[in-house]
Amino acid sequence: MEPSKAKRVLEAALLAAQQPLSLRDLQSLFEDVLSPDVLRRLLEELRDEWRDRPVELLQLASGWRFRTRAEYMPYLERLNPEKPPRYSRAVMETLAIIVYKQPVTRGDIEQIRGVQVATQIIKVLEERGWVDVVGHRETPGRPALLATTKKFLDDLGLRNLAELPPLEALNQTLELANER
Amino acid sequence: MEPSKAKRVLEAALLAAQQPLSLRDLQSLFEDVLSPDVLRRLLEELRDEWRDRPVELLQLASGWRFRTRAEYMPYLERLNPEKPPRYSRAVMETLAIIVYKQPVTRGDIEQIRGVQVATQIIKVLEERGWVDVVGHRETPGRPALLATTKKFLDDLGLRNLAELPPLEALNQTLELANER
Amino acid sequence: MVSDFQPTLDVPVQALLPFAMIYGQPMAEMPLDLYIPPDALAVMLEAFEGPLDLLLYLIRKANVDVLDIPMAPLTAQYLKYVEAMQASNLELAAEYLVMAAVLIEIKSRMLLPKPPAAIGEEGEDPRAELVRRLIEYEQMKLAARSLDDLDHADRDFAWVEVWVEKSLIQRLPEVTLDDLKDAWLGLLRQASLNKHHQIRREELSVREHMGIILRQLRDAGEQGAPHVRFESMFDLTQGVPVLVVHFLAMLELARENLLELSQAEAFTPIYLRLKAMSMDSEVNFDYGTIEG
Repeated sequence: MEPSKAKRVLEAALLAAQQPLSLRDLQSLFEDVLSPDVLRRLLEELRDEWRDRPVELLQLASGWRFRTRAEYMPYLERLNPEKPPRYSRAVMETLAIIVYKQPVTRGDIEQIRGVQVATQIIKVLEERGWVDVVGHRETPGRPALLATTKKFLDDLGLRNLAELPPLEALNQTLELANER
Repeated sequence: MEPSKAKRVLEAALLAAQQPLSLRDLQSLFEDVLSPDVLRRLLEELRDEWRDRPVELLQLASGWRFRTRAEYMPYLERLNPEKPPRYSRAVMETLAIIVYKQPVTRGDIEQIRGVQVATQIIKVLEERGWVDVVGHRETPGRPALLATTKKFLDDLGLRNLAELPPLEALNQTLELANER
Repeated sequence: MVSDFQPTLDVPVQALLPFAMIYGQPMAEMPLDLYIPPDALAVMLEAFEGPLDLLLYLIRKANVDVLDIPMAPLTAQYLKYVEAMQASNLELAAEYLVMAAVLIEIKSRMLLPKPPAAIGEEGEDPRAELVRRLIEYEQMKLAARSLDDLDHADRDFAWVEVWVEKSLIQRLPEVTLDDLKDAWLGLLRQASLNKHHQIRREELSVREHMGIILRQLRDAGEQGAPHVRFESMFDLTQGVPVLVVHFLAMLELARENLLELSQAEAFTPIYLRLKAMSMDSEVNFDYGTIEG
């Protein structure tokens, strides 16, 4: 198949996808095997073609997917007056601990936050598909070990955990602040 | 808002929409009212911009919607291969009778199957292009005589009917099977 | 080590925004010495995620080094809030009381003379564990904010999901020779078939050609020339066996009264036409006029 035609097939598939498409998914579109190099080049070309458009092609943890640019959200929100609720601080702090300290138990989270963690909070994150149980710690009660999922990375536009904002080194900032 | 910017907002909304968007929906994207004429013109421009792309903007009864073009479906299908459907036993038996006893009337088929043959069954085979009416028997009612077509042979990879499994051998297998 | 724990007017590091709205007024910081109405206390209690959060707030507001916390004033202030909340009969999470006990314990340990440290070792600061927890919690608190600042699916962007109309492509059932064979065997099993339903290969060929002839004549009829010359029915390139089968099929069709063979007189051309056609074509057809 002509590369230009293959690119249009990729575009159609990615525009219609209901989840990010992995390189393997994208390979399966073609009867004749497309080399990974060619595939990657076509995807990058496609991403460039969409550079100045209201929709962007992103490489995420589980594959490639188109999404609307953030600047268009204020308009799109008007279509659905029911805004998705922002997560509470309790949810976001719990998420941050799971993200940066994973795998963690609920006990670990409570230890760091200094308060009980309501079941509801974990449930919100699990139902969103951002967090799941990856095992159990071999201590009394065999508490569940929580970790983040690929969907979490996808939904935040990240390819892997290393792309997360780095933790701030607090001690130093503080000392510097005091010196002033 | 600049018309060109409004067009991009429309594009983003339509690409992300999970159902057709009516003119009223599309109006609601904008804080300042967009006249129906301008809106329609922008939508038509958008449709033209997408003319040569793998996805098309369609105006449907309930609104506007992007859809992947039919010619890309064979590729998209490979992403989620579905099991090909199968013909019912009634269709297959009817086909077998037409194949082996052609030309036959519906009455002949009913006599062999011992049950009525629904019009729908014949229609399925006719629409597939596998069976057609080659004449009429000169008996009361002048029933249509059905026979298989060249397309049937092509689709089954046969040059002629004599390449079909011979029935003598089949009947023997069956008799042997029944004796055991 | 001891410094006064004097709240300053400096903007607290993490309280750039009013942390609570009391009676419609933004409350940029906690009223310390004023009477705190119970409603306001309730809002405050909600504004903090727990005792660590409250402690961090007090420390940041006073602009003191978290590594060198003046324990006495901090403990005093913390207890003041806790007491106020208890006095207002607010349901205070047990963690707040536990933290109060921890603070008091640290404070008293700091008043004790230091035990002689082992050579080359510094005795551990009683505040060390609390400081470690405060730093870790603050780090997570800031991480939570930067996570919140990232673009979230459905909140800050929408996924593109163009409609795929599955019915645009019609999936047709596939039929194999085995399927056909099975269908026929199924019919035989139904037992109503007798010997004459056994079909030999030769017969199948004849049947195929019956269909071919009927189609030839049908097409001729549709083109307005229902009468077809006998010779033109045969494709001489196909070889003798096929010609024979074709002829047999023709005879079988005539026998089944499906076609009509006619010849005006001896040695003139033979014509075929569909029997059915005679129903709606003129009865007194003059074969002679066709000749020529």
